Amino acid sequence: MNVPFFPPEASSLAPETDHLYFFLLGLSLFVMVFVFVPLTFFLFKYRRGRRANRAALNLPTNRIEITWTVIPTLISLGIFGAGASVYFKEEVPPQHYLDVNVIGKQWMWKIQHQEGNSEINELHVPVNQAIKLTLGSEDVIHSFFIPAFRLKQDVVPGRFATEWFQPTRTGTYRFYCSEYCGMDHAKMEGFVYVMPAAEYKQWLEQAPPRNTLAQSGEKLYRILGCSGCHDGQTLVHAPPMEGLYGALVPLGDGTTVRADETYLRASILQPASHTVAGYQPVMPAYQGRVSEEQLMELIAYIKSVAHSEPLKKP
Amino acid sequence: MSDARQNYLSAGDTVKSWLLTTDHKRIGILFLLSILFFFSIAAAAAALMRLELLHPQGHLVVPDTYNKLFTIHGVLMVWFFLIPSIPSVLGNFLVPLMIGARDVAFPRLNLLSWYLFLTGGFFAFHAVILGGVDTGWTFYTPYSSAYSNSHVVEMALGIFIAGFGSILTGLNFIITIQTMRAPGLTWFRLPLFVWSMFATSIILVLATPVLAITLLLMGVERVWGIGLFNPKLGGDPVLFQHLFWFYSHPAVYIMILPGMGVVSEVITCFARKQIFGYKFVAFSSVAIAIIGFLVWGHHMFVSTQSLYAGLTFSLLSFLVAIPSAIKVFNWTATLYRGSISFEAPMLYIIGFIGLFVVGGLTGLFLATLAVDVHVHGTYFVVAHFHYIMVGGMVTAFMGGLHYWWPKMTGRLYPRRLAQVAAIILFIGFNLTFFPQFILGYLGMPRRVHDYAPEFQFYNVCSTCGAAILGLGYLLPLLYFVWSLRYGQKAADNPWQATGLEWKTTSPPPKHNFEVIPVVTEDPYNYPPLNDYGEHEHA
Amino acid sequence: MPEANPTVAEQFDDRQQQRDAATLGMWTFLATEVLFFGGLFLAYTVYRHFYYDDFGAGSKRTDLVFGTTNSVILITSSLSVALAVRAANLNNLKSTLRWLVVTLLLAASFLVIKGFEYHKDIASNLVPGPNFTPTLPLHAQTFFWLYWAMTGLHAVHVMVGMSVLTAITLLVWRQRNLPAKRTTIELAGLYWHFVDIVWLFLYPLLYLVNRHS
Amino acid sequence: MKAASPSTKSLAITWLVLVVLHFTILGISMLEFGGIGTPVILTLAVVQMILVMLVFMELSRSNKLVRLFAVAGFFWLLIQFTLTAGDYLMRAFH
Repeated sequence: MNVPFFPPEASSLAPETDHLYFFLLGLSLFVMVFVFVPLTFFLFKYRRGRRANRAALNLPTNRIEITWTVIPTLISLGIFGAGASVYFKEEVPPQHYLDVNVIGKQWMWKIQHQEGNSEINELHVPVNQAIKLTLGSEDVIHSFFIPAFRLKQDVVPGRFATEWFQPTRTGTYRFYCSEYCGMDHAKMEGFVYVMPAAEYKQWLEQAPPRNTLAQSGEKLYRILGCSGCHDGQTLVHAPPMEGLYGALVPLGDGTTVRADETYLRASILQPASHTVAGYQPVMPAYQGRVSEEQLMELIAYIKSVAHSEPLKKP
Repeated sequence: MSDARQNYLSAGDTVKSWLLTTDHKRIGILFLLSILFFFSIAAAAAALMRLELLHPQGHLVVPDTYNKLFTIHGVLMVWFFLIPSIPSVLGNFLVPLMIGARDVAFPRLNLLSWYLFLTGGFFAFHAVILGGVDTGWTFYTPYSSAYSNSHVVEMALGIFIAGFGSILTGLNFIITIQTMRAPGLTWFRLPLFVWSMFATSIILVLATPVLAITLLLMGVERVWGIGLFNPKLGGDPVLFQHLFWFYSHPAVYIMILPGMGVVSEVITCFARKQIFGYKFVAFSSVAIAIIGFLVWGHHMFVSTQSLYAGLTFSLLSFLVAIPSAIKVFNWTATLYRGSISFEAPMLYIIGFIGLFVVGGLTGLFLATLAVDVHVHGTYFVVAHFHYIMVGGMVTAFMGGLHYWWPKMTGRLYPRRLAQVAAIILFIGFNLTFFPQFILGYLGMPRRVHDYAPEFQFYNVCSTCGAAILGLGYLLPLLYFVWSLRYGQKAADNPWQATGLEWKTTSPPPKHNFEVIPVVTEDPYNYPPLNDYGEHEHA
Repeated sequence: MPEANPTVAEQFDDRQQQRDAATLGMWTFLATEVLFFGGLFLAYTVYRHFYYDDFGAGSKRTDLVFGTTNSVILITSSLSVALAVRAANLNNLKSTLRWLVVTLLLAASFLVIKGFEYHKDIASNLVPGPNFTPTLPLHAQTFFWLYWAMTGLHAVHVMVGMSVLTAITLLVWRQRNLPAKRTTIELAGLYWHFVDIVWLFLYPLLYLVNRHS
Repeated sequence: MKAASPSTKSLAITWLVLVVLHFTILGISMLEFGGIGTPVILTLAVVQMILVMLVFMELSRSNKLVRLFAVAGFFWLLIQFTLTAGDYLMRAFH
């Protein structure tokens, strides 16, 4: 029976969190020594009935108090800084990364790769490659937690959450839902399979899906009727999707906003509150008519046409 | 017996005289009995949870039942045991005695607090009987307001009513301490227990209303489907978390501050010495009460709360740890050149200091952003707050009960047995909760009824510890009840402690003092000690 | 045992200490009420930030005439209760009773107008839910949830205030011992002024959200 | 405590000022003021509140302690608003 004492370090940032953890452990041991040693010594030395010099001393109370206020404050600021710097690294993904979508719904995780492969409660990723997860929830708050990567991110319904990691060791690691979400909250777990790049590619082709995420997004783009207005040839005056993702979009109320996932999501679900400058708010709201999965597929399609030219008007 | 000789217990023993009493001492006793009832249910729920977690697959109870068990354990422990325990039992009994008053400022309001607590308790207990609640004591939306099909509204109503009870208790204490101190009893001559009760009352009065409106909105959203916290109707679940934690973090200081007050009283008595740095200990209580309102965001570091809000709350959370550290250092320094005896209350207080230091330090881990991202929502958090709640608050409550039991009941409990019970509790506690730190960093999430097989060793240790802990709590219950009838009669001041409550008889008369005492000297002014730790009769 | 003065509860030393304690107690209770309503105002602020245009559209549907008259009524009732407290302090029984009755009448008329307003709102189906009027944007429902929650909670506080004031008026009228009731009247006055202050903020936030555009 | 209680005249004047402020608020909101209408309206509402507290609730006549208790509630409300608003406003930058 192997009794683990410490979780495996399998991501690029795991060692940094562990360094902080060990520093805090060391600090705690120091503080406990600083408190418990004199405590036990006094309890032993000044036991009632034991001979000891008990003459009252008027110690410089104020100076003592100031020292053991200032020193812990300074130490705390130091730890805060260290914790914050690692937290920043966890928030900002590196330049190029692999996009993977994760949808939490009551009591299972559905994972969609850009190449179209989708899996339930399993995540296959190549080693030494930064992966950025875009997380959505269909119902309640879940939380995607991979202990081996020291990473957790709540998945709040109604918005996208993102987290990134770069696995550094191949192997199988558990992931959990760590925010209570109902009856089978404990069942909502699975495994991350970190594989060498070649093996990962081979896994992708092993059961090739009919079409990639962007392609299924395009199919949806037609079925839901988006193409009816947003395609170049139609008469209805609607902003084209080509070249949209990542660009700066001027809005009707004079502000400009970058077209990232959050903007795309908001303008699909509630277009009235995000009309683009120079257009009429005629687009119907898709709130409640589009699931998180479909939303991610549409956004994958919009991303895929980010660099192509819009078709000219007839 | 003349009215003066008759103590508050023997002054009228009809049920009516107890149920309609406005005597703060009797209301304290009534609160003690009622929180015992809720403690036993919540403890039973905890026992079942620990049994379920003995085996990785956990087949003792169905998942749904387990979810209801940890919710019952959480709700009943937080709102029907921890929050009322020291303020409503020891606070009610002792604050008027300690400040030389005949009763609290609004005695009828004090009785109303107990009835509000009982009514709230009835609704909560009724919700439990009907089938319990499966949302956890945090009631996170949209699960609690749109997806759970358990008795959320009735439980929320119970907490809502009991919450008003604790608001009124807080209000009563603020006004009593503010306006009814005995002549000569200036703020800096007040016992530190009264300082900590004043700070706790500030939090009780200013935080609990926010809980009331949060539960009200959650209940209304559940019944009429308003969209305040449900994203499908344009609401924001994180707003519920802001409102909930704005109350719930100060609430954890409502739980620990009174415990710190008890520690200051007991440690000075059994070290026979003035406390070290009286003003700093007194002001650190108030500092905790105020800074405690600024830090709630550290519960939400991974909840899509903005990055900069996370930074602000992390910084402020470190600052709130400083006053607690000051208190611990001052208690340790108080023992220097004292004359220490290891009576049962002192054993509990030494246990408190040991466990509270560990609890406080692990709080620093959780305040560090990067570490919290890993350990949030795991057993590390469970271990942290149990070290503070059980290791700190409940141990201090037991210490306080043992310290003031002769004053409250006029009886002494068996000395040796009480010392043994304290040690058993300390061992059982550590065996239960220390393994959970390791489980937490390994990544075992909380609120799950089954877990990965490799975590079984730690869970089995934890369950064994829980068994010892359960035994540890039964022992005091037995010998306290035993002492009511067979205990040795207690003198007015069995521990030769300073403080106005020791100047009346044990148990005190109905109106506390024949003549309101005039206070002339500082608190804890024990006479100087000779080389053998006995008081020199200067 | 100091001789028990009838109007001083036995745990107080003298009248002044009892009066100070009562006033402080009421102000502490009002602080809890401030935080109790504060939660609602926080929710209002957050959702107004998110859905400003929908709030504007929703606010235009509220009835300005009812709202404005109700504000004037509440401000006047605040005046009349202040006059009642003043008369009580001057031990003038008749004018205390008169002003208390005026306050009650004003409070009653506030509730009556509120009733008509609610009836009109329900008639033009401004109640969020399935049959919410389609002419308003989606998030006007959040505005109207807040509208019903805030004005509803405020109306409950008005009713509580009215019942307390009615009880006091009857007690003073029957027992005619004004000095003993002075503190109670003062506390009821403080509570009533708080109810008026809440309305002073509710009015602009609910009725006047960008009315001009 | 200064005079026993406020004179009828000062109460009446305060009432008048409150009503005038009330209709000013109404007026501001009806006229086209662009974005700055709301903060002005809110400040006027705060002025109304302070007036009611000082005169009607006799805060101007009560001792420092009562004033402290009167203001304390708003201070804590301020804590709640600033830190929560801080979170919502900061969500745009990351």
